[in-house]
Amino acid sequence: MPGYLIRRLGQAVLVVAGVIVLTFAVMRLVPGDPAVAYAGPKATAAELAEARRRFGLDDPLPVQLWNYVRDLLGGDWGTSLHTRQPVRDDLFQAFPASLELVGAALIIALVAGIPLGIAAARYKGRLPDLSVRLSSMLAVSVPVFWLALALQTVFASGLGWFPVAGEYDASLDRTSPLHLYTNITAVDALITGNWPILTSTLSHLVLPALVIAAYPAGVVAQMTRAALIEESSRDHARLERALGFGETAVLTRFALRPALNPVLSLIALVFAYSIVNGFLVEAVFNWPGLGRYAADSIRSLDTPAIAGVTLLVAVLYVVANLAVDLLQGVVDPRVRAR
Amino acid sequence: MTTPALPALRRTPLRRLAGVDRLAVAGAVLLAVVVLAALLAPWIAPYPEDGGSATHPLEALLPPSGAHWFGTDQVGRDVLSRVLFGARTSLLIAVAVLAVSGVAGVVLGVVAGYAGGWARDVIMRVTDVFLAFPALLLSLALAVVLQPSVTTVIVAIAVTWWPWYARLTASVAASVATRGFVDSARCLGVPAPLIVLRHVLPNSLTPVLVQLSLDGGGVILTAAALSYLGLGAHEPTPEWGLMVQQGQTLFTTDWWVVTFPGLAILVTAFAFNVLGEGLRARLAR
Amino acid sequence: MTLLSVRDLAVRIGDRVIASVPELDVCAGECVAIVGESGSGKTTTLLATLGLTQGADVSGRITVGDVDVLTASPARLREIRGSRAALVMQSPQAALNPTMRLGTLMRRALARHGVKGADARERAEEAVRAVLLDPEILRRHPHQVSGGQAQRFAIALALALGAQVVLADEPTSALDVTVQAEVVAVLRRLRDERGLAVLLVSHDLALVSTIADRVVVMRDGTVVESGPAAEVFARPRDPYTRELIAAVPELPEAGPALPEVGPALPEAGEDL
Amino acid sequence: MTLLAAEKVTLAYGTTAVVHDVSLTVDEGGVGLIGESGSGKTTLARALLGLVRPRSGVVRYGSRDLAGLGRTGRAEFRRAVQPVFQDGSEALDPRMTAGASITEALTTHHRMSRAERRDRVDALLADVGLDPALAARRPHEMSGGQRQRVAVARALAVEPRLLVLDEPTSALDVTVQARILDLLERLAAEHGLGYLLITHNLGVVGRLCRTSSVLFAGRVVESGPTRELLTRPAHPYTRALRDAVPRLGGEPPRPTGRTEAAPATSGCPFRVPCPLAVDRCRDEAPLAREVEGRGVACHRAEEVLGHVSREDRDAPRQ
Repeated sequence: MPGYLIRRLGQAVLVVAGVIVLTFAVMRLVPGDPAVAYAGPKATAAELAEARRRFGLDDPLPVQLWNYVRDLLGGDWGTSLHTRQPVRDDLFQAFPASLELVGAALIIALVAGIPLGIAAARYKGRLPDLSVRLSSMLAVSVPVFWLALALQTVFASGLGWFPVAGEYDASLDRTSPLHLYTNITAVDALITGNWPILTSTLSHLVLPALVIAAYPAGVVAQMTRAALIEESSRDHARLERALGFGETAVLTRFALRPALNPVLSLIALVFAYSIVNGFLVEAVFNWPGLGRYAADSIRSLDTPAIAGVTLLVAVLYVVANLAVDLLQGVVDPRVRAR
Repeated sequence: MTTPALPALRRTPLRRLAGVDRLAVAGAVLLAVVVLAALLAPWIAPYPEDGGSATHPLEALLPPSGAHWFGTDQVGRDVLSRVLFGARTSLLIAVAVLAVSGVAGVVLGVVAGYAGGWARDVIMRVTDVFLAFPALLLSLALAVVLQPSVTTVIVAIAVTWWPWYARLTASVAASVATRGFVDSARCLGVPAPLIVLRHVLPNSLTPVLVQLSLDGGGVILTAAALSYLGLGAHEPTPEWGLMVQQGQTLFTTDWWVVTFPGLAILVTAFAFNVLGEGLRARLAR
Repeated sequence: MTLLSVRDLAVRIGDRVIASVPELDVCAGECVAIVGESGSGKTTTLLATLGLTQGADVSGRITVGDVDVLTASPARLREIRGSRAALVMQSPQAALNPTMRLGTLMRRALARHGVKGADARERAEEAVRAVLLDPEILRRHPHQVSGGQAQRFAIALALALGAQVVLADEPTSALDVTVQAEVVAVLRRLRDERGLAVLLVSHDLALVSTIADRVVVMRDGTVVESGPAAEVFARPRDPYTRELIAAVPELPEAGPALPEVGPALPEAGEDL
Repeated sequence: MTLLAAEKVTLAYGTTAVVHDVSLTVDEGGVGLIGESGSGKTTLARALLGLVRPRSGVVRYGSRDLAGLGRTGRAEFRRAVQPVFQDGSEALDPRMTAGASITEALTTHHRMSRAERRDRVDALLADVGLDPALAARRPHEMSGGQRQRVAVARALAVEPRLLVLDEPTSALDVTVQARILDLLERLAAEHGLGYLLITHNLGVVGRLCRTSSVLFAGRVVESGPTRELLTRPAHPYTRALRDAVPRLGGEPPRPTGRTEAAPATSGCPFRVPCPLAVDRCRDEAPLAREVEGRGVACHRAEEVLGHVSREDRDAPRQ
């Protein structure tokens, strides 16, 4: 396993380096003179020249790239134009909220998707199978932003079952302030036993998380069903039936574990897709995550911020891929042996 | 007297084998309806001019009625007509993106899969970089650079989708390259490019075609999302994502302005998915 | 004492009969072999005895011990699978769950039939030793054992569960010939010493002739000839049987017996 | 005249060597290469076919090093040496009809008119005992035997001088196997073809090959006239291989208890399961040497040839 792991780490570093270069290139494509962005629209020629010198905008591109990388590694991700804060701090503030939202959505997707996939495989060709397949196809077809609006209108502003927007009831900041550890509200509330904020956050989470969970839940259900059907047609399933195990036991206690392999490899892909969906949902539910921060940065052409968000999401994807690889090794010894 | 396993088969409302074909057929029919609607839009749309830039302020926000089955939008345009014309945009984007990213992905994937060695590593790492790069953000950046428009959406999505097909094709081509008939061709002295074209490519296409039909829905959703964020089509082009974005504040008061374009996206994406599922099950057998 | 009996078995898929066996009995301590080429229905017949022909229309009467397989309830059927009659399959590694240690599989199978804790551990080790395997193998995964070891483990599974009938579907055709002898020897010894009934399906007539007491020859789903092995191989009545026998590649006879050789040879090299 | 030869060839996948220092010559007659799974016989075959480059040692076509052949030399080699793989469905492109597969072979080296092509395809199909109407069928629409015959016809299309047959019949039923062996024997005679027959089946080699080599763990442990090899084996592995094959109505083969040990890395690779192993076998890897007209890599070959009988060999075991 270590040899394989080192190679995978090497590849991951290469990919992140590639993303950094690509981000740098794309940011340079954005129209408008960066100097103007730093020195302000009314700056004089002298101030522009000064800004250009200070930010090294006259250096040859490779040098600028190297400076950019050096700053990145040093933790200096540049200053956001529209918040005037260091991008790193903005990200540190916004990212946990997105992680909380997407994380909750993925948990819902797994908790719902896998059992549905098992049920569909168990009753293959019969009603449960058909209904799970159709509903999961619907789930992956629904436009996220439209679903968000629909749920918000019906269950929040309409029936009032859930709060319309925001991460938790702001008034609670006074009555039972939250002590921050991980900067993820729900987790910190849980750790510090701050029940009011916890319940408020959870009720705020329901609608947006359900919207984001639709796509991954559909994909996980489809993939679990397909992998289980394929695995339970293999020789070892026949032997397990011949040992006296019923179909349900063969599916859940024998076929599920090897079948998880393809499902896991899908999760990294779905994770990336969900972060992007998260941006849309955050806009509708005014969730203080990366999405909102990215949307504001785009409207104001805030290149450092856009670059920051891009790099963070890319690194997240690479990390998710590595985590999935490790998890697959745990689930399937054959992978460990590779 | 039959074994317990058999009765279950007879009770199935949907015979397992036929079910699979019925799914592919249903998907194809649904998709055909959407395509027809798009092609015939100018003739079947009740108010063809509303598909363009015409506005009727006096008839703004009328609820669904005999005259306007889907009601009218903020500037009085018939929502049904715009949904029909919107189908053209969405299908154009879907087909264009799938064609461009599909071809690019398959070509790079086959080369990587068959060549192996450093060629495969280089291609695969480049693919990984584009895979890691968040599709939406690359699209945003491109949209900003190229000014929002339908072509921007096509380029932006194609640039971020080809890696999926490159990776899928590479893995399939790599396994095909180990098959006996490829060795036989090499032993015959058939030149490598010919082996790739004649043997490796045809045997690697099936899984990619299935994935392409499955992804049709995904492309439409992403395109709609881009328009929703104001980076895709812009006024007065009829595009479903844009229509939902413009009508989002009216969800509670004039629900039809938002709901019908949303449903149009759902139905089309669903049609692609059903067709893809049907093809996957039939070809996997 | 007949442990497995088949009467007027007919297995249909749609309207095609893929296997029909008028009469077949396997007694304790006896090996009955079904020989034939691919598509002869020999494997279908074997699987039908455990009700494992999913989706096929099976008629006739099959009794394992005192249980009529075709009329037994699914629950009753599951009870006798493994504990009365056990399956040994063609490709050893593929027949074992890839993510599970061999010991875990055996423990779960034993628990399924009500044997737990110390009793289960004891039966597992005893069964594994009975097939000449080191109990340490129970800690390994299927991809960490060889084909011959995996096949002998499958036989050990049957022993641990107390099966009186072993249904062996081409148990050695995926193994090298030098390893085949090991697996066949284990089956032969268990038949002789423990009175195991073995229903062996194979296309290898030479192999069958070295272990089978009775032989059933099948072709395109029907039985063309059956009888005591020695008789069928010496005086085959059916032309197809004759063709099968003629097709076995001739092998030059072993060399003449040679005189005594020097002292007993020291054990060299490390063991398994 | 030697058509194809391996000279001290070593082959490896990544760092693990699969074939070690193997020398083998294939001339007009039928040459056998006997080996079980994992012996490296298929990898060696791929090296002889020029599909795999040896890590060390040389594969010679005629007298020329295969790796050094120019364009014309390589084209000539590609026409002269053709493979027939184990499973017809593996050797034929599933999407191409039998006629198309054969036509590809015909047209790779020289242009032909459509009519000429059709005649040649029909002739080739007839030559391998198939009805020309089969040309329109795809591999999955044919039986195993038919697919294998199409694969042979495809190999014959370039009028080769040598066939490399990798387990040509082991995926087939016994009766079909017999008929394919008859076909190969007839074609070899009629077309003056040499062939290298690679298999684990001693019966098949006994019938079709004048001389044979036995491969164990990537090394040639014994080589010589096939009949001699099988009746009076000089290497303990050859003997174990021969004794393990059940004979119709014969004595059940005796298990040797340790046949599945991994090949030893030091000294003789067969020493762990070898009934004759002594300390020398552990300390010194036996080199191939001449013993009674046989090349054999065993320190005690003479004893295997002369003095070891079946009963005695197992005496120390009990």
